Amino acid sequence: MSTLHTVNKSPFATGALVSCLDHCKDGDAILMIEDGVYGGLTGTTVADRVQQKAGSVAIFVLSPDADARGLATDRLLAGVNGVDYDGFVDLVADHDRTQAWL
Amino acid sequence: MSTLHTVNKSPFATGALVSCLDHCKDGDAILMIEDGVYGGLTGTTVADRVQQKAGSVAIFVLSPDADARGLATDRLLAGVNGVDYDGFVDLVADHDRTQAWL
Amino acid sequence: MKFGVVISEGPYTHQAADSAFHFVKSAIAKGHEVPRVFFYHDGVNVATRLSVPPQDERNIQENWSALAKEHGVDLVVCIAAAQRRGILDDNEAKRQGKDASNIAEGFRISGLGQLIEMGIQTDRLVTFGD
Amino acid sequence: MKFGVVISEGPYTHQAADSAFHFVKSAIAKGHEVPRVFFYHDGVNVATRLSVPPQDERNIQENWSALAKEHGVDLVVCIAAAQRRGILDDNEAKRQGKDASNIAEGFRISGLGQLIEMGIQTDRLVTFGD
Amino acid sequence: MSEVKKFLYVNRKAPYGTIYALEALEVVLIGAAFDQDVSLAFLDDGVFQLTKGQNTDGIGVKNFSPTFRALGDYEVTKLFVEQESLDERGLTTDDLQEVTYEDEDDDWAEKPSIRVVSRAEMADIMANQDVVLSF
Amino acid sequence: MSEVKKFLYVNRKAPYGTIYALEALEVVLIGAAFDQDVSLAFLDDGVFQLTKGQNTDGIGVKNFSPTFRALGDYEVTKLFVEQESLDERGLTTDDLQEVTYEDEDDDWAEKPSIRVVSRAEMADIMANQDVVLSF
Repeated sequence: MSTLHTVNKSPFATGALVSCLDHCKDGDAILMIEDGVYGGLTGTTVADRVQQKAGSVAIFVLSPDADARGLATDRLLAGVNGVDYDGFVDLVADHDRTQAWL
Repeated sequence: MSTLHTVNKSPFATGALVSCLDHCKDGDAILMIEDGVYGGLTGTTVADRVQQKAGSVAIFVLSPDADARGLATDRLLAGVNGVDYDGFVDLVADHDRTQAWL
Repeated sequence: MKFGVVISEGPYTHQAADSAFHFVKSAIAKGHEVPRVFFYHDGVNVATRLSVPPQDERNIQENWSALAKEHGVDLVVCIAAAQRRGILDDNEAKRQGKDASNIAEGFRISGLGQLIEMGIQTDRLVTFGD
Repeated sequence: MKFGVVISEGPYTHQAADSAFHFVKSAIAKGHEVPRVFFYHDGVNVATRLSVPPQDERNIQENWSALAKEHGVDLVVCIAAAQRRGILDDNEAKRQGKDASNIAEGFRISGLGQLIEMGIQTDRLVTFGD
Repeated sequence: MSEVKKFLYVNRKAPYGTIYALEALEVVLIGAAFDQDVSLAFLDDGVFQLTKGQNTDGIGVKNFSPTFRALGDYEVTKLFVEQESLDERGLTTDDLQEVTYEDEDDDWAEKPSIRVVSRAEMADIMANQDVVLSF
Repeated sequence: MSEVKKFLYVNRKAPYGTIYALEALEVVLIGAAFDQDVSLAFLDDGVFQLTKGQNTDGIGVKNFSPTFRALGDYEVTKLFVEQESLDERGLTTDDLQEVTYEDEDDDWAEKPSIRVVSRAEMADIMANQDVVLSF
């Protein structure tokens, strides 16, 4: 039993990502979409918090959203991987529930 | 020459209040409206930052918004005062410009 | 003093249109002029006459239309923002080949130039948004 | 697998309706079923047929209407949320004494029970909002 | 209906500044008719929805906070409030209104619907649902 | 028009997730016709609007980032970007696209429109305006 969490807000704009990180459980997955993809960047004020979770929680960014915002793959934190919309669909199917952090 | 800054977001939800505090200048005023009124509360994670500014910047909450949210006057930080919509109008008139932190 | 007001969010969803309404009422009551209110972004949705709020809630559109009528406030809806969001007057509906319009009395559709003009011609500009 | 989808924000203003569209297209292409999409909060504004986006932008309403037609997706607009925001079908317009309706083809207005029912009857529920 | 699913309504936003809190409550009220296992979570700014003494006369918006007290009549009796969210906002349970229900399994004794839980407990509650609706 | 006012467009939001950045740019373009003294401020998530390499093909949304490069033609030549906002987001000026204008007072020399300023300088810029439009 595990959860897919979606985060669609920039971690510099709202507290959604931090709240998600504070509530997800080992074995869950987090998918950053829309402005949420900024949470996958290296060298930011939240990078350490994200990196810390990347061991116990699978963390993804939606690549079409990262591309739209000009985020190159080599700027993503280690352990943060890109998926496309098909991958998004698989993540939803592979977890027991989806929780949106709006 | 001084500015009235309006903040309408909860400081726990977005970074608007902190950004406003970081950019306002001595002699400016900050008016917290709508969900922004939570920024005037005592005992919160942002209370110290607000209190620090309260000496050099005049800080207000819009009372009708504070009342709507059940914030009693005795829960407001020292130096944070309530105004009604008429007071809001006066603040706009009394400062050279208004900047909304959306 | 002359105040210009910008409303950037839609009715009911955000408090912006309510806050602006109370502000404008107070400003006028205190002797200031509010020659124009400019509706931008989702603010254009305030202008629909098709809204039917519950009986025990305020009617935001009707409040604005009444205020505009009583005090001669020019309620301008940005045309580009309105087109995206489906707010049309009769002329626009005809021009775009749409079979209905939905703008309410007292609102008029015009260009963004009216926002800049308001910024130039008023003493203060106050924005209500998200 | 059966997916239910909720859209909570209006078109163009937030990316929610776009993200949901790409998600639903992919889900169907991968062999999943998406029996229903529920439009709530400002999401109801996706359903207006009066929207006229610029020529070089996507037409969000038309995209949804076409997807619904092609794949039999039930596009349900919450009646309470729609009334507040001025989204009406012909029946509602008549019932409320309004002189126009604005709902687009493929969308239907119904109650919040359809959202709960979707949660009960699908295997996964995905929300796109603000 | 044979299948009973666990529904969680997640409330993370303050009331009045936006409509999400009110429209979430409208879903809860309608959803109550479906005989599912319903819980409400209040965390982050969602805890502000339950403060007592709300008076909206000055902003011309309907005060919907009394509706929370009616939830017991709809058999919605599990309102989980996160302690850490209260702490961060300078709130205590004394700042929240009382919401109660009558427990039919205990001779209709009046019991509190609001249950303050830790962040870790909230995470457990979230992980134990079939359907999560976020507002 | 005799009076020239100082207009500041404040951009604090990221592009694409919401429409504010795009519709702000539409105001700037129209506003350019009014011969006012125009500046743009990019701070907080607004700095993300100027990143280079934006490719929106995958999300089906129009890429408006090239429009910033056209601003010089509209005599909009002052784009102030806050250093601290870049730092917090792990960005450097190398991550931003080049935006230039031709300076008619300097033999049409091509000059950068983007000027990176400190937070304190940004506060000074904000305090030196007649009209502030926030997006």
